Amino acid sequence: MIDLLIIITLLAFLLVTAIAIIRIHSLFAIVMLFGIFSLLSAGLFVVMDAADVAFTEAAVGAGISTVLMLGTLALTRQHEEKHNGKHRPILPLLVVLVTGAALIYGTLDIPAFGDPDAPAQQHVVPRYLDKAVDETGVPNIVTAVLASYRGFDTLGEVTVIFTAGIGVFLLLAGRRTRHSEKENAS
Amino acid sequence: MMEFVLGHYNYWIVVVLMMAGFYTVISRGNLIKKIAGLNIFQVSVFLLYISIGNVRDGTTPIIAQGFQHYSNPLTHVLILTAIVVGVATTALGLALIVRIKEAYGSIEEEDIHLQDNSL
Amino acid sequence: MIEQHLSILLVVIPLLAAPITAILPRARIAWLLTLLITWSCLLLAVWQLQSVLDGNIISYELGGWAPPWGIEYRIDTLNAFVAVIVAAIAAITLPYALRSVEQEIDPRHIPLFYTAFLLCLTGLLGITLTGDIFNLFVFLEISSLSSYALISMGRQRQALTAAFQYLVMGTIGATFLLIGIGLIYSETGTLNMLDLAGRLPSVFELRTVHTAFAFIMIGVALKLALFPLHLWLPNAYTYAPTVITIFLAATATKVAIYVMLRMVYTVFSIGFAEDTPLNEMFMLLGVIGVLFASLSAIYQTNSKRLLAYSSVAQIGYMVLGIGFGSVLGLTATIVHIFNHALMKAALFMAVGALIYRVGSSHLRDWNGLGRQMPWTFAALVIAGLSLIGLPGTAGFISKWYLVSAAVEQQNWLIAFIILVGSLLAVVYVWKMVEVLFFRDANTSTAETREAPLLLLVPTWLLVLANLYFGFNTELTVDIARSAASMMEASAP
Amino acid sequence: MKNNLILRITAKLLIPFIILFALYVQFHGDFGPGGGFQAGVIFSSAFILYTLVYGLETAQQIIPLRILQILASLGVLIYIGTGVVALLLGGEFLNYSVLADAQITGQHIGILVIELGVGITVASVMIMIFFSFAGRGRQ
Repeated sequence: MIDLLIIITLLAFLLVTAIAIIRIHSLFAIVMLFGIFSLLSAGLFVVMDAADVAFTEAAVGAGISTVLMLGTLALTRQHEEKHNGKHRPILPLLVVLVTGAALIYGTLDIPAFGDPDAPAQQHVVPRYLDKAVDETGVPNIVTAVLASYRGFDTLGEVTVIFTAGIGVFLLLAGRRTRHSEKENAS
Repeated sequence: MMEFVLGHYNYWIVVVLMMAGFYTVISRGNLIKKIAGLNIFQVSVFLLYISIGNVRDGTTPIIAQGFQHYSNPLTHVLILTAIVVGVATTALGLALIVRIKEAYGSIEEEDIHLQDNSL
Repeated sequence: MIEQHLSILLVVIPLLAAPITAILPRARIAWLLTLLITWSCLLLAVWQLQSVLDGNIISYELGGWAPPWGIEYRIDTLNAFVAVIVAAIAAITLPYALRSVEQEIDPRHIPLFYTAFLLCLTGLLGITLTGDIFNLFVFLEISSLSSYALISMGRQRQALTAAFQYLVMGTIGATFLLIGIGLIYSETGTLNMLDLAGRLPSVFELRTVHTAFAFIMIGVALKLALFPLHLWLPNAYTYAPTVITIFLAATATKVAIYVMLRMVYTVFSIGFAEDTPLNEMFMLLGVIGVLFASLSAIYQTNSKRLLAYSSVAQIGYMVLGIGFGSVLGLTATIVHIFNHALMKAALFMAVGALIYRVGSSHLRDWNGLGRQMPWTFAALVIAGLSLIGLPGTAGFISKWYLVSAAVEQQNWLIAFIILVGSLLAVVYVWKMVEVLFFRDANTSTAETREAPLLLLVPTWLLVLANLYFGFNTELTVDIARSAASMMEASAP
Repeated sequence: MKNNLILRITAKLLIPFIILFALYVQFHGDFGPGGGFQAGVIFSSAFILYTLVYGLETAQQIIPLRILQILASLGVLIYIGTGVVALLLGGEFLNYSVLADAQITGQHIGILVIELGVGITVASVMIMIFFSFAGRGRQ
């Protein structure tokens, strides 16, 4: 019961933060609110018994991502989002409403929150919980699955990070290259 | 009915969060705000996965004596990977923003389009 | 020993080479290594295709864990064929890349450029071979992130905005895919495609599964640049470095079509798809895509953008083929995946050779170049004819099967629209030919020399392939037909 | 911030503990939450703190970009290398069980090594990204 209350409270905070991010125009505030959003969801992950995920989200979302966003703000020296009167968000709003409605429709048949008999809990996962310690000797099942059973996904994950490193390095390292202003300059 | 709502309300709030992020991405012209929106969209999807993997009266899946129920470790693994993918995308997107600012002097979509079209 | 590990080696070899090229000091060495890697990938891919041609299915259990607990690589005729296409295009682009990249990319960045190229290749091959739906997402992101970085390396500043636009739309697509995967996972508890195919039918009625299907389709359609979600593609292809345009145009959208086929036919089964308006949607979007994109192509003044719109139109033909829901239609789609890779790579290579000499992709700077660069011009014309679908070229085979599939269902309107699409292609190909051959040369381009051999040879290899596969249809059509019947037969 | 005494001293005190914590997270991932990825991020945060307080040049003297690039590649190579070794020993790619006589020992070695690879790559890429951003500002 206490879990339920914490979850509801945290979700309410998240909602407020998300709406604030949409409405506020100060970019600095947006970045800080995003850090808060990340930290709140990390809290929610803890309550939902996902310690590893919470740990990572706090370090990455509230940590690295926020630092990088602040760095970008410093580099672009722009602190206000420009907002003008002719902004018409009708089409985006429509797209979002349709997508949201489709998702709500989809959740109507989803197994209830916390249901131990849900297919997600009954297929594949039981073997990890029952046998992983014998098969890999690692009591933290998340590590066992991450590093061994689905180790290839993790290799992909490391490759993604490596790719991002290469990409950022290509874009930012070294002296500034001048881009030609005209489309066809050689 | 009450039971149904209790079993699904957090999915619904998560959907609203997702849509808040999605809306920020597609309706705003400021590139940094777009990236922030994209992140909110993604973090909300992480919440969806972790909600799916939650088990009542469960605990973090580190096998120890005295515990019977554990939450779903597979969803945790998937989301760990997804978080990493998310930060990788964010870093690359922000690096692009820095370069766009240098090339165009602006990080507003409208200004950039205006400059490209006036050529 | 190698045969047993073929499928994984195909991904591991470029992945292993990527960090090595990143620390190589010299651009030429990085190029040479990449060249060797792409060629060995092609060799392995052909070998793999041969071992599954007789209907064999290779299953490779990564980490030694049996699916669905571990990740599985599952190779049948279809993905072995797509892997050959990807590897072949990479192998033939690399010789071309040496000069083109040296001209377009800052020399200090060239080793890392090849690293990103290898990562992109790894990602595309990984998507093609995997039998695990989440693993597919991870490799999709590897290929996407490296594409964003590669596109941003273009010389004009628009390359940056094009890459950013692609990044935002691509990430939205990937996130939609992630939502879809999460929803089907919540109803089945598994991520293995084969296991999903077995477990999904019992939950087909659930609204969650319907929503999941819609989100997966939209997510893939964004990556595929299916009309009207194609907005990122023209910019990305126009401003990317030439080599990247060639490679992505010939492979990335093909792999996305493959993912679409795999999702519809293997994961969800055609029986499920037929209960949804999917085929009608594919028909409708395919037809509008063909007409709209072909018309847009006619109005372009930049050759790369013109060909990019033509690519959107070709994607229209491919989904049209899926939309027929018949073996003949699927055969047309699979044949066109192959043929379009050949013709678009050849066209972009010819255009790249012109850009190499005059430094511009604008038609207005190309006046009379065709007479100074006859070999490049001839390559462009033949590949253009293949794009139009003239008999004797590979393009004709695709169109023939598409029209046959329409006629088989007595859908005369679609057959007519396919022909209209070809006529529109005549107009936009002619537009390039007219500028290149029938206009007087500008003073600045009057002395232009023919493109270097290193650019011409790969281009002509592809042009000859366009002619060869126009006459000898046995190879492609047989493979496509057996893949198509296998997909149809997998329906429970 | 370079001349703020309080910041300099606090940073000097904090950084060893952050690195120690990173190492704990790296090698304790089998038993508690954590692993290579989280450890890498924490390790990089120690360096980011150092850079913020002592300046980019000092930080880059300790780890030049070139070294970071090599380390990032090395981490990925360690991971793939483990897979390839398993392959050469007759198992499937990434099948750690063949790395030693007993399955559990093999799995232990495999997981330890690949987590190390993850940690090295993540830490060096994160520092590399931060250096790239920071370096852009001073031009």
